[in-house]
Amino acid sequence: MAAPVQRRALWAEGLLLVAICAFCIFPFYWMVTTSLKTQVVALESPPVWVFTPTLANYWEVLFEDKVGVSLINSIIVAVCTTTLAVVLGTPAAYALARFEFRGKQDLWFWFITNRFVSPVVLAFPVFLISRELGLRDTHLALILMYLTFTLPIVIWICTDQFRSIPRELDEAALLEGASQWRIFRSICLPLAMPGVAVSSILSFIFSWNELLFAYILAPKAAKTAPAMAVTFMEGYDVPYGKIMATSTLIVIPVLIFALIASKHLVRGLTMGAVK
Amino acid sequence: WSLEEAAKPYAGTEIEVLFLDRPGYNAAIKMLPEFEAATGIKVNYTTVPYENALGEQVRDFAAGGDLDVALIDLVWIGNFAENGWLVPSETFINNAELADPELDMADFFPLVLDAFGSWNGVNYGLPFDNYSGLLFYNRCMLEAAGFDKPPATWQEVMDTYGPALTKDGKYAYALQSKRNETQSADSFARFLWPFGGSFLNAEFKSNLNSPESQAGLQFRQDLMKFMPEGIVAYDHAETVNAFAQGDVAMITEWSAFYSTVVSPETSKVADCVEIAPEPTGPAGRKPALGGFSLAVAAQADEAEQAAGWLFIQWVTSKAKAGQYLEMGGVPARQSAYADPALAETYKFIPALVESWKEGVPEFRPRFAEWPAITEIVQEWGTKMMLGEVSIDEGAKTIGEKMEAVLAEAGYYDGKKPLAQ
Amino acid sequence: MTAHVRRKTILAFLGPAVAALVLVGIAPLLYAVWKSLHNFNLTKQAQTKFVGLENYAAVLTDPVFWQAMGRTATLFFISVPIQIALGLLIAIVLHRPGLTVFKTLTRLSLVLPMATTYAVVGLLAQVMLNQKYGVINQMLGWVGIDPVNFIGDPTNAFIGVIIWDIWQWTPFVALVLLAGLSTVPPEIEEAAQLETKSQWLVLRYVQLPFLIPSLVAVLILRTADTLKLFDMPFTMTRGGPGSATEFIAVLIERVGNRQFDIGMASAQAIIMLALTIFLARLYIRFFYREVN
Amino acid sequence: MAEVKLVGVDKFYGSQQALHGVSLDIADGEFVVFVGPSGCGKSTLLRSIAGLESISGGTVSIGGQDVTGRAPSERDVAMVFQSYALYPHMTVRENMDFGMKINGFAPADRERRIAEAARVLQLEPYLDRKPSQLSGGQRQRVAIGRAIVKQPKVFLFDEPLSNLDAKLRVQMRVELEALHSELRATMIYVTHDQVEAMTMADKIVVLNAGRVEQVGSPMELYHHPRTEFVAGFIGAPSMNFLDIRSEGGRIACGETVIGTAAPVPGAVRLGIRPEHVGLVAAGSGDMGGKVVLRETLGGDAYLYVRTEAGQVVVRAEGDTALDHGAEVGLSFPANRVHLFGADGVTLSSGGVAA
Amino acid sequence: MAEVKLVGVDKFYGSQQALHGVSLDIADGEFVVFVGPSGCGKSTLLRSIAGLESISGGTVSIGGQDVTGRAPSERDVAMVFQSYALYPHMTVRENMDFGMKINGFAPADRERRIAEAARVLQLEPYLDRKPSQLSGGQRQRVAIGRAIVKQPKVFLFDEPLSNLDAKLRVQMRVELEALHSELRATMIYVTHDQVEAMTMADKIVVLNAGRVEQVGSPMELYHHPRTEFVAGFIGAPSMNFLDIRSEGGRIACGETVIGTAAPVPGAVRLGIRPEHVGLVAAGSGDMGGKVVLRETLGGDAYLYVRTEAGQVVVRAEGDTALDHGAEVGLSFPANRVHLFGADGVTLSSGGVAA
Ligand SMILES: Nc1ncnc2c1ncn2[C@@H]1O[C@H](COP(=O)(O)OP(=O)(O)OP(=O)(O)O)[C@@H](O)[C@H]1O
Ligand SMILES: Nc1ncnc2c1ncn2[C@@H]1O[C@H](COP(=O)(O)OP(=O)(O)OP(=O)(O)O)[C@@H](O)[C@H]1O
Ligand SMILES: [Mg+2]
Ligand SMILES: [Mg+2]
Repeated sequence: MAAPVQRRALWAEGLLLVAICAFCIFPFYWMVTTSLKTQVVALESPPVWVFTPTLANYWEVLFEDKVGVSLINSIIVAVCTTTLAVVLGTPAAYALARFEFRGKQDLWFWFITNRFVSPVVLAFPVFLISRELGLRDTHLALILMYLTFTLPIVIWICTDQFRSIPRELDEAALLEGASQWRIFRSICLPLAMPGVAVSSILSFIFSWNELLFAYILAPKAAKTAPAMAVTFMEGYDVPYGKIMATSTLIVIPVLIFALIASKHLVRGLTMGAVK
Repeated sequence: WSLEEAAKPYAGTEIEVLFLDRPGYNAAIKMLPEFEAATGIKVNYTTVPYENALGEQVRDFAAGGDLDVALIDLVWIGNFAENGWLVPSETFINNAELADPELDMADFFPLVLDAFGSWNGVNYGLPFDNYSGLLFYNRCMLEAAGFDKPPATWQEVMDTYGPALTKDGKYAYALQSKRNETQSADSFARFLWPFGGSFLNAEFKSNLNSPESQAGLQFRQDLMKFMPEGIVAYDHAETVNAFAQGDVAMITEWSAFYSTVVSPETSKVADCVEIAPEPTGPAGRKPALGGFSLAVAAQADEAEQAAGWLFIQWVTSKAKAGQYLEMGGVPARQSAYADPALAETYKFIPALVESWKEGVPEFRPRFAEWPAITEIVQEWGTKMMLGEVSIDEGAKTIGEKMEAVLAEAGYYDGKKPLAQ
Repeated sequence: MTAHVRRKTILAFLGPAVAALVLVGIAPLLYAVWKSLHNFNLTKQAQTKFVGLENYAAVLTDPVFWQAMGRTATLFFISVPIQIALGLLIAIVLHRPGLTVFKTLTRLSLVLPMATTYAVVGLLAQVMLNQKYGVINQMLGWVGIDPVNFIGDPTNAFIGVIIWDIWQWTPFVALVLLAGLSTVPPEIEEAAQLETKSQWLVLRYVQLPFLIPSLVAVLILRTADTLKLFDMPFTMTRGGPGSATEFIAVLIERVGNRQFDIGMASAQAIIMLALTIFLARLYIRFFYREVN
Repeated sequence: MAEVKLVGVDKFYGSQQALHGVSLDIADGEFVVFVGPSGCGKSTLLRSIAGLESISGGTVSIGGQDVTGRAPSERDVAMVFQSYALYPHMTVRENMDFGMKINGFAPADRERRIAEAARVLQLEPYLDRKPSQLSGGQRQRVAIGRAIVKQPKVFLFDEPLSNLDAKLRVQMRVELEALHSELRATMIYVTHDQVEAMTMADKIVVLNAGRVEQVGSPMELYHHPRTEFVAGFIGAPSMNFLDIRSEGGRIACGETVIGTAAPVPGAVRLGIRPEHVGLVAAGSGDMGGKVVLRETLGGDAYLYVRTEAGQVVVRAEGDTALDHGAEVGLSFPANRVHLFGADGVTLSSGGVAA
Repeated sequence: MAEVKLVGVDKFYGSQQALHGVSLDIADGEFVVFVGPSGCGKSTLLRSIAGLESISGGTVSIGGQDVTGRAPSERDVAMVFQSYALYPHMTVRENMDFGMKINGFAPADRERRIAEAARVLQLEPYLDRKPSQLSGGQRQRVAIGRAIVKQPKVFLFDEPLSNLDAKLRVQMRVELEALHSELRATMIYVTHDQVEAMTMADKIVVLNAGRVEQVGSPMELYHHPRTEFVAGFIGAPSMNFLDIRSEGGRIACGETVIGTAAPVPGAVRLGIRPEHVGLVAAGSGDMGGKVVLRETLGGDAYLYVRTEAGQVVVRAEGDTALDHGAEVGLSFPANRVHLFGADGVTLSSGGVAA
């Protein structure tokens, strides 16, 4: 396309790209470097760019402050809820994309609506219910609650993906004697992978980063990493190095997960089939 | 009586307790293994941010959760007690199997015991993590400006220390005023009492528009010219840091920050730090009073209650007070400070002891409505400082809202005694 | 195709998801609705009583609620257009051919802000915006601007929240729009290129109509998230200074979790939910007419 | 035993009727082609046979059994789609294997059938490729292979060659014919392409607006179209149609009286194919005209001749000297002339009353 | 003044070269058709002229001006895409108007041009419809209309008819030809379709693997292909090729000595088109064979004759009596025979040395 790719235009574009990258990365960079500073260096005014890095903060949060445990909690919760959302959400998305039945639009909308419900609304009732059921401070309570926002995302994105798969593939399989379930599992699901991947990343990110449910429902044993990060903030001194070290530790798994799946990121985000 | 004996029936009992990330708790955590080894009782502590501690406990109690030992801020005691969430300490003191003969309630600073642990004359909790407001000052800066001693009165701060120390990007004073409990407890109340003001009058109506209260609040407003810009965003951490970085000459902060400002790891001015009691106002010193007691939760079962009491009794005991102090905690035991040599190591001790003699327990009202009222004070107190409302108007608004809360609670129609 | 799908099959596909959401979504919501009809304060459970719609009346006449709503709306109307504009710019740049490696890197870096824990963003904001030791003020200093008191000044704090909201969500918007751009058939873009050199005209007249579904998705998500915005302002400013950054979710959290007035908080939250659903319906109705 | 029988098949989409009482008999082993203009219902009819559309009325029987209510998989048919509908994430082998696997065929049997199909279709080298790594023609063969391994009673093809380029189309056409003679299965084939229809079909079904217009062998349709529609549809370029008047024992076309064609009562239109119009010297023949355009295709040329009765296309030798502007005479051999009534029904073809 | 001149155009995709030094001269008002097998670079070449692809080497001039570095919109060309690329959200009128509007034409002028184009293309009734409400043929005309209103120097068409059905294709082809004679603009047209290429082109460019194989009028290419590739590509069905040996003054094909063809040194292959093979009684002619398949298309039939030198396709009358199994004799008229060397270059065509 665009034949006369003039040098100057390319330069401008390159500069713009660098600016975008810098915009995105700089705060992250600052977070990581702050995590390598001692408290005195971190609070230096004006801020210092060159300093002797120390891993002490990491050491401290990982081995003294149970951040390691909370990271594991976070991983358990995020992985389980994402898996559950995909397992429950993709068949529903397939049904919404492929079957005709009354009230389909409303059902779709209802699914999506759950994404709008603020945790502030649900947190307390859920707190009481989970106590009744003995689920308080368990991973399960969080996993279930996180479905309120992961399931809509999966359904939203995947419905769209399923719609973009030619119906003829379904029909071909139907003629071969495949059941609907089989068609879904063997034909459509593999082809909807970009959507599944993206909705998984987003589900993972959203549930990984969730704070409100986490601190109300999982105060101790199941405490997740973000809840852990804000714990430090409320000490009488604010240990920025520790907070940023924790933050870095929190962000890294998401990042790895997101980067792995980023190939699908764009293809899967065509959230266009809203009707 | 021995701890081991008393604990025998409860070996293996686990008790749940809430801690904060503060020096006093870290000290207790270091002491825990000794207790656990002696008793076989397991203490499961959860560290939460102060901001969440109240909510955490309220939800736990409301839902009949598993907390066995309550952590009570001075302002929560009324709330907790009125809801019947706590077990009066009488229950245990009268139980010879559990009560340590050495308990010696009289050894606690009476003001502290009363303020942190008691409600309506009934004692529930034993003071554990105790603070008093102190004046931390940077001797080097003061000397450089020609002062050889800290200010004794707020008026001096305003008239001489302020102008002399505020220059070259340095400030004379910083008052933590962030919009949370800091605003109401550390900032707002700090300038009410020394000037003769108070939140409520005898009829439980707002006293904020009394001339004394107004004078105090106005004084705070005027003093802002000697404080760093954006003081309303300063929480304890920012304030302490400003002092530790040498940008501010004086702060009025909790005793608990002592270790922070004198440690070279966290402070550039460690060698210059000196401590004095807070300056006095027209109505006297009336320093800020704060701290936490530990009490046994009513929702715990019998074994947990007993084990909880044993822990509370042990960790606040006379015998452990010295060790607690050494590890960074601040005990409320008078006996702990008897040794004059201690004042050499812990410069804050004289000021602390002095302020605990002059404090007001109702520095902040301690009744069940405080959580609602503090939110009002936080909002309008910061608005006042920001100049969004005048002192007079702000005080009036707080007063009205506060009275509405109290009316709702039934103080005005005689349903409730006017207790603090 | 539609011929042989039995009800049982449909049910089997949809049932689990519906059941799960009813369980975790609807049940607590109904409980919240029920509580919103009560005077219910956790610390005063003895005084709990049924009050009908009184809480709703109180909320709807409470200036604090409306101020928070107003603030939230202000945030939305300032930051979302900026996010969309910047996102679109980024999407367009990434959509253009050439500099492939560079663009892949950029796309990867877009994931960073999205993936950063929201609560952490608030903390990071505190560190970076601090008047004294904040790096942003240092950088402003390099270009000769005096240090700005971001956290302590009401207006600046609000601006701070906007900046960070933009930082965090622009990449997401950009990725959604990029996906939307990829749905424009290449020939159609080329047909337009034969008519004009101007990127802007191509965008305005040819690409934009294809982007409408993506834009609606962005609007819906951003509306929901703005109304839910809690973690970041909470950790950054706690709603302060004053009430400068007390957005609606921060307010509700304060009423529910700090004043323990669950009845009132539930009423507020339900009003907010109704509003969100109304807005989402509106977007879908209004914008989708244009496409079909 | 794999005959297909449709009786009075109706199909409604909402209130729109796509098929109007279609009845058809297709014998075992026959190669039947459905043709008709776009939207006439060819695909709908094919899909109704497959069971992919539920019909609104009538019955479908396959191999003597009424399958009207049965699911597609229970009808023992295989379908090749226009877009092939290969499973993109499976290799060629897996594509062919899928149906057998889910129907629980024995592995040895599956392997044997795949090997056999791959041999017939010359797909052996590609068995482990994914469809995206194949050319159009190869994909097409995989789609056929997927159908073959099922060994169905009936093969259904919906425009299977339309995505291929001209050369490949010819090649695939020949392969399909060979396949048909090898398998001797019943095949139903939908196409837009004249050449395909004419060369492959045992029987052509011409559809028009959801109705069967005519059923017959290609030559039957070519020589004896039952309606003007069929006459115009079969043959390329299409038949020339001229408005005529049948007056007192003579046929008049415009001002000219055409002697050759015997008058038939009620005839209002005369049809003659370009390849049947005789080119004679100007002034002689049945009609005169002027060449307005010559299209040369190499071996043949088409002359567009303007006559007073309208434009007539005439096929000539590729090296004809006649060109734009030449005056020519046209002759209409009586045995090549078709006459149609006002209702579009053929009255006579090649001088023989229909 | 709208001549198009390409000099040594190269195009690389990564390391793969899609165009190899293509040079072409296209005169003002000429109708040029690009043909060639799939993937040979037709589209790439067309898009390079439009400026939609930046070329890696060489120059493109339009109307005497070097436009190599210019943006597509500055080249004054209009393109009709295979998929039409109509703006789906605009009405027909808006589609046509778009280019003029954004280029700031006066409203009156715009209206006039649209009206004119709509008249020429008979689109008046559809001006306010969206593309989705139009049939394929109508969409195609809108795409052309969008090109016309621009009044460009050069029209570019990339397989514009390939999505239409056969009937519509013929119709649109004629319309395009009429348009060309009316506008007299330079038109460059890519197609897969033999008939289109032969009938529409003033000049055909045969591309093969990114290189120009031959440029010439349709008849030149038909009668005098410069290479075996062109000979095989032009004409449908394709030319028959037979391996020969040129031995001591005789041409031998298999075991048979073919007398008619004069031997040419170096010739290794003989080509003759199906329409030029003579059918004679068995035993006579140049070669004998047996009919293995008859494909009847109505007016014509193609006989597939198996000979000892390979299969030869022969065109016969549609009503020929010869069928499967018949023994026939084939004659190769000397003036229709082409001979090719080992390198694929034509040595003689119709007895005339190339
Ligand atoms: N799902 C559908 N809903 C409504 N109408 C339909 C549907 N499918 C087809 N039709 C209509 O039914 C008629 C027959 O369509 P069908 O697809 O069978 O035509 P066709 O002969 O295959 O055409 P083509 O040659 O274009 O493929 C058309 O008028 C079409 O518009
Ligand atoms: N964007 C591209 N990237 C890499 N290779 C390409 C690209 N576009 C085309 N090619 C290659 O360039 C060659 C020429 O392609 P082009 O599309 O011009 O062929 P074509 O003659 O138009 O074929 P068709 O008849 O199938 O349309 C092909 O080998 C093709 O694979
Ligand atoms: Mg069809
Ligand atoms: Mg092409």
